[in-house]
Amino acid sequence: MTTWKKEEFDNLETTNVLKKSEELGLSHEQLVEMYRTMVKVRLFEEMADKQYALGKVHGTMHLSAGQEAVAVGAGFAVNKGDYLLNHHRGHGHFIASGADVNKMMAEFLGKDTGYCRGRGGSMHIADVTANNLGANGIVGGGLQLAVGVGLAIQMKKTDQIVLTIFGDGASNEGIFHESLNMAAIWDLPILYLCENNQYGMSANVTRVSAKTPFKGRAAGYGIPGYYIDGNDVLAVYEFVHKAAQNAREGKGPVLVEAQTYRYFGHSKSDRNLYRSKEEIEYWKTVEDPIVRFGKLLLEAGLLTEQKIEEIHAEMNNEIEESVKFAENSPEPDVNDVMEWVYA
Amino acid sequence: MTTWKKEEFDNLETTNVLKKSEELGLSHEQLVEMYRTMVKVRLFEEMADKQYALGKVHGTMHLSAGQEAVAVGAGFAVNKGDYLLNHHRGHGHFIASGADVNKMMAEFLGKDTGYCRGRGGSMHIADVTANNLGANGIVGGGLQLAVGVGLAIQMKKTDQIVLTIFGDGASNEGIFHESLNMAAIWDLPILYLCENNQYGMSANVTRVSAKTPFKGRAAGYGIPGYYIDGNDVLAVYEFVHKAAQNAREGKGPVLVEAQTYRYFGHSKSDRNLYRSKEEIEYWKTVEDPIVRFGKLLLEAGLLTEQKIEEIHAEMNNEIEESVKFAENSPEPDVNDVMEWVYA
Amino acid sequence: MPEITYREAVRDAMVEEMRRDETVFLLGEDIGTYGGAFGVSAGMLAEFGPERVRETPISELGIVGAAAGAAMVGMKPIAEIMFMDFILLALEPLMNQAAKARYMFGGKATVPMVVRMPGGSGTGAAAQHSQSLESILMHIPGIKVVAPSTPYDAKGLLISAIRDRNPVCFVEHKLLYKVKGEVPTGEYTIPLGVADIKHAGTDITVVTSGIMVQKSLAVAQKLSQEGISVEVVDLRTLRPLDTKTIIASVKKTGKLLVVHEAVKTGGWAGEIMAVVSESEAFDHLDAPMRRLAGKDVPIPYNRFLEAAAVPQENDIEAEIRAMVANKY
Amino acid sequence: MPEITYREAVRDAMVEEMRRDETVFLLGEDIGTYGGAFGVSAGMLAEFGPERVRETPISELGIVGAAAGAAMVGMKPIAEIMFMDFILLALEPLMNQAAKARYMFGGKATVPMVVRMPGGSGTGAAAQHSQSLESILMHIPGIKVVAPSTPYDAKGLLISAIRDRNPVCFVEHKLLYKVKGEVPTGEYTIPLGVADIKHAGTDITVVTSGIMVQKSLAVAQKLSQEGISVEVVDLRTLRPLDTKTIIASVKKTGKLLVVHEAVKTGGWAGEIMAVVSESEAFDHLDAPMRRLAGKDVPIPYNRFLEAAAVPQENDIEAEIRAMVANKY
Ligand SMILES: Cc1ncc(C[n+]2csc(CCOP(=O)(O)OP(=O)(O)O)c2C)c(N)n1
Ligand SMILES: Cc1ncc(C[n+]2csc(CCOP(=O)(O)OP(=O)(O)O)c2C)c(N)n1
Ligand SMILES: [Mg+2]
Ligand SMILES: [Mg+2]
Repeated sequence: MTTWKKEEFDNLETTNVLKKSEELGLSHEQLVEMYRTMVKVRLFEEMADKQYALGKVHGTMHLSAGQEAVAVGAGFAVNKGDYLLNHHRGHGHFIASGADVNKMMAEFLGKDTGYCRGRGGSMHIADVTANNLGANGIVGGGLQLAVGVGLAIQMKKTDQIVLTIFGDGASNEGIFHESLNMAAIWDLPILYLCENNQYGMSANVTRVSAKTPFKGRAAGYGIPGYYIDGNDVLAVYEFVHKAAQNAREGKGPVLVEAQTYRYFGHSKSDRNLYRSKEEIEYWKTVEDPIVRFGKLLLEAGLLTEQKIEEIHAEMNNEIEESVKFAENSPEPDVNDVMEWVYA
Repeated sequence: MTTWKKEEFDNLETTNVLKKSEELGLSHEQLVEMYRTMVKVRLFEEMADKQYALGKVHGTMHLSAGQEAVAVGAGFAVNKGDYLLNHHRGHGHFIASGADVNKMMAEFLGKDTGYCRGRGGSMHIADVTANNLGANGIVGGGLQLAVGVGLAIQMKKTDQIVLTIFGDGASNEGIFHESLNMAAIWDLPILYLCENNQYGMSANVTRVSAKTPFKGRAAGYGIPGYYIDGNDVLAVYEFVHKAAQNAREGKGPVLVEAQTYRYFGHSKSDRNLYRSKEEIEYWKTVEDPIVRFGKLLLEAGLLTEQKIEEIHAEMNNEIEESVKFAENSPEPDVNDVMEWVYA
Repeated sequence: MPEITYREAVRDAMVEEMRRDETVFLLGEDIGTYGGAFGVSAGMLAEFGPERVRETPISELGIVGAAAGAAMVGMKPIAEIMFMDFILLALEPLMNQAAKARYMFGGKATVPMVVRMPGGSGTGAAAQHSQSLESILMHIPGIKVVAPSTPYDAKGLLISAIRDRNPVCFVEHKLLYKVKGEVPTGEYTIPLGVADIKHAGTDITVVTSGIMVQKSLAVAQKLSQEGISVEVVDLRTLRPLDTKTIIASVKKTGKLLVVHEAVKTGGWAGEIMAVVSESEAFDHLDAPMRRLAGKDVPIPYNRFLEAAAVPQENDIEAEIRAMVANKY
Repeated sequence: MPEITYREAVRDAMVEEMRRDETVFLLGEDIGTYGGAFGVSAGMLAEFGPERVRETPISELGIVGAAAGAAMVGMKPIAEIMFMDFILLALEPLMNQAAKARYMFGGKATVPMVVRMPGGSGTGAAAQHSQSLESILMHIPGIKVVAPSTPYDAKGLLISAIRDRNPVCFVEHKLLYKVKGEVPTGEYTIPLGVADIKHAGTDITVVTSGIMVQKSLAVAQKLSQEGISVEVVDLRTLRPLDTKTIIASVKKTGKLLVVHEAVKTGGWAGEIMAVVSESEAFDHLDAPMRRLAGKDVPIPYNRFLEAAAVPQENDIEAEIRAMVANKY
């Protein structure tokens, strides 16, 4: 039914957040903040879906509900000045990196107040000034750019890294190979985070990728590769943090593959014919990353049921505000259609 | 000085041809024929160089002198109906696959009697009717085509295979990855023969490829990979034959990396600044594949010094004839320049 | 004749040819259970199985390269590139291998393959999923380029493309997939390289293709009520170009407007003008040749900006009116 | 002024800019010890070291993609694609990423990069190493395309290209590398987008670029002795086009011949004709516009076939004579 291979995970399942967070140097506030951010991502995605259903979105979207632990674990594990290059299913990564949901929702609705002033849409959200170099509509697009950003960091001798996030499907593009090889020969500070949600559109990863997990490929370049539980937010934090450290110290790139699952269809045209209802249900219930983390936080006494409700309400509010903001924002001026082709 | 890693070879060095040929099922005549073919390739390359120096060639060329054992070992290990897709340094592969040196030399000189009627030149020699699908001017070009030929074989259910030969440099192109992955997931009958002559133009393989030997990459796709002495013609025969068998039996692709060395510069513009004279000299003397094989054949009593001289004279004659043939052949008719763009 | 959609017409052509000729097969991303991103191959996996409806990894270069290789050894692959924009990842095998093999090998290779690709804007898919790149494909000797505008043409041209002995790029505008039209059941072919006068007229020639045929036809019909007689020439095949039909039409009307969605600079409108200029039609021109094309911008996401970036019916109408009124 | 080769002029521009601006760096295959396939960067590794003369694996997509990434974060990469033909492997990052990032991100990204690439035929390198693909590059909004014809222009334009804040494709015809010309030592710039009248004349305008400028000039000089006055407009920059200079020249001469080596169909000659047709120059035409371009074939290997595939001086001469004699 699924390609989940728990026995192959390189992480130990987080069972005690108190112990784990101490190991990782995360404060209790940070843990709660991570939870809150996961909820925010989920609610953003659900709202995006709703906006689409209401006919308010002209375009496409790729929702990441179910994958929040990857986005949040990674987002919290890198530094503010680090670069982000992610892929089409990127809302969660942006939110975890601290993006403003107002500007995101506005972009999604094509408004002039959006991150890209309505030019980019869901698939091209970017905030270059915040070192967020954009989602990408081209599968593997971020992998190309990452090499250049890594070179720039190396030449400028800063202690930044590049976090590039891509899907399991992207791992079969030629650029995956070119990028990892170059990063490896030059010891570039690149963290390759493969968000393996088990499908590239309708293609199950095991059908189109000769061998999984992908750490075998990393080995082919002589770089470290890890296969981890992408629904365990602290495991993601741990491995991404470790990999980031490695890259930051000049030891070169690392490939982290985080196993997760996407709840919504690939995009709006998806009728989910390639997977079973039971499979989706299993993931939504047994493996849901927010539920799993919430339970651990409850057990540890860091959250209460009431607090959880409050967080949901608070985040819900924030997301609803973002819709209002977007709705009240102006459309871009059609006369400006030729702006920004050239600098 | 060199990236030769004898201790990593998967083959055992051939020290006794009699024993080895028995194991491999090669007759003594075949052994001598292999030797003869190696000499033929060498003399062809030297003559090509001479023709160039004489100003008779308008264009470029990539000579394979020093790499004869790979071409001949592989050429003898596959079947007549098998497909060949090779690369720019392809004269040896063609000769080993039984090509007519007259038509080759004529093509090299741009004549109408050449394999491609003067349209292709050294870099594009092909004989499609003989299942030789052409050398390729694009590094990695053959790797793309191989997948389709493999699919065709699989659909037609013949027992052919595709032998695709490419350089160490080509292994860093994205298509290397796409091709091997596809071949692996579909168990295509493709034999990937990497002719590692240690340089891609001026780039030493260890500087531009993250990890060598390349069998680590093969492992990333879950397919067998071998690293062998490409100057030991029987070792090449053995592993290519084994890999071909594997592919022919429907067990999928194999990667064989044959370590060898190129004597001439990459092409005519090469001043060999990136490698030392000593290095070249070492290979030309100590490791020369023809000398090595000749010695073994002498030791085994399959050749005598005199016979070796005869073979050289005979082959020399054949190559000189090819030049005459080419010289006496007409130029293509300029009025036909628009022919064969479309079928 | 039954009415079917353009999507169905494309599918029917593939299905019928696959039944007829076992060397025809599909390869591409998500073309099986999913039916392709636009549902074109829906149901085909069930009929033909995974060997002939070969679902690939996301490897565009590999897909087109594999198609070329298979074609060289006697198969007739139909590769689907999910969005035309991604053909940029696969121009090397298309242009350096498939297009040139026959020539480079002195006429000894044949590369019968089709690369289908949905192009064009209008779906809010933004800059990397909305391009019209046929002008690039037209610039490749050895390749044919087809871009049908109706279901009828789509089926007849695709059958011809599959049977053609050369690499053919088959461009399908996304917005056309839902368009319905009469299509005979069973086999018929439309020869490649033959344009179609979709609306005869005498005042001005509009040379166009794909989605812009539909828009131009709407304008032509509207203007005909005012006595403005517009001849709409649907190229159908962009390479080889049916220069005869273009020239004859311009000789008749004396005015040429080329309309395409592709961005203006370097777009194929220039080719049409060059053809006319080099022909006897040039002397029949009674006004400068004009073009209406996509603006020189990446396609924006916002729906209003997106619409502003490519010619719309009112743009075409205004331009025709101006030309017919001899404003230039 | 000292005479140097085109190759040296290109190198000088890079060397001077790298000394001036430490964000400028090179990347490409064999650009170090080897000095690049055409020796353009010879000696630069020694001066600037392996970090700023970054020798890459054979990974064209990665090279151009990396250049784009580096440019987005403040570097000014100069990528070398060994032969223009290989840009087909890297059009995706060039066209979908570098060219569009600024627009897609609402004006917030800047992508200052140069991609140098030797193009053209004449060296017997055959179909996959001899193409002139600038027409494709010209069709990309967001990109600039430069193709200098002399050492002087090469240096001045390359310095401008490096300083430009946009992705610039810099096309160098292989046969020009050995051409010598006067070039000032030290810094000077030639603005992008400005054509140069390399030979003034009144009878006919020849719009051309790159190697064809040299060929056209030879013809112009020859014909001037017979009193045929040819104006040779060297575009220098193909995108953005200097439409003003083109239009002014055609208004003056009344005749337009476009000459390029790129294959005819879909080539940029059409763009020039479209620009003229849409301008006031159209009314000044006293003959049909014509073009002389590469034949619609892959470049053949044989030297005679190769020469026959692209315009030669005698072809240009014959065409000019015919046009001036009003044969069309
Ligand atoms: C080069 C390219 N090929 C194909 C597509 C169409 N496409 C968009 S997303 C996608 C699946 C990607 O799968 P994966 O990398 O696993 O990411 P996921 O969608 O699962 O997050 C495909 C095929 C594309 N956008 N770009
Ligand atoms: C796509 C592409 N990039 C670059 C080149 C230029 N080039 C031709 S051969 C070569 C080196 C190839 O090295 P390798 O694959 O090791 O083969 P070898 O020449 O050593 O036999 C290069 C860079 C090319 N022909 N095609
Ligand atoms: Mg996925
Ligand atoms: Mg090599």
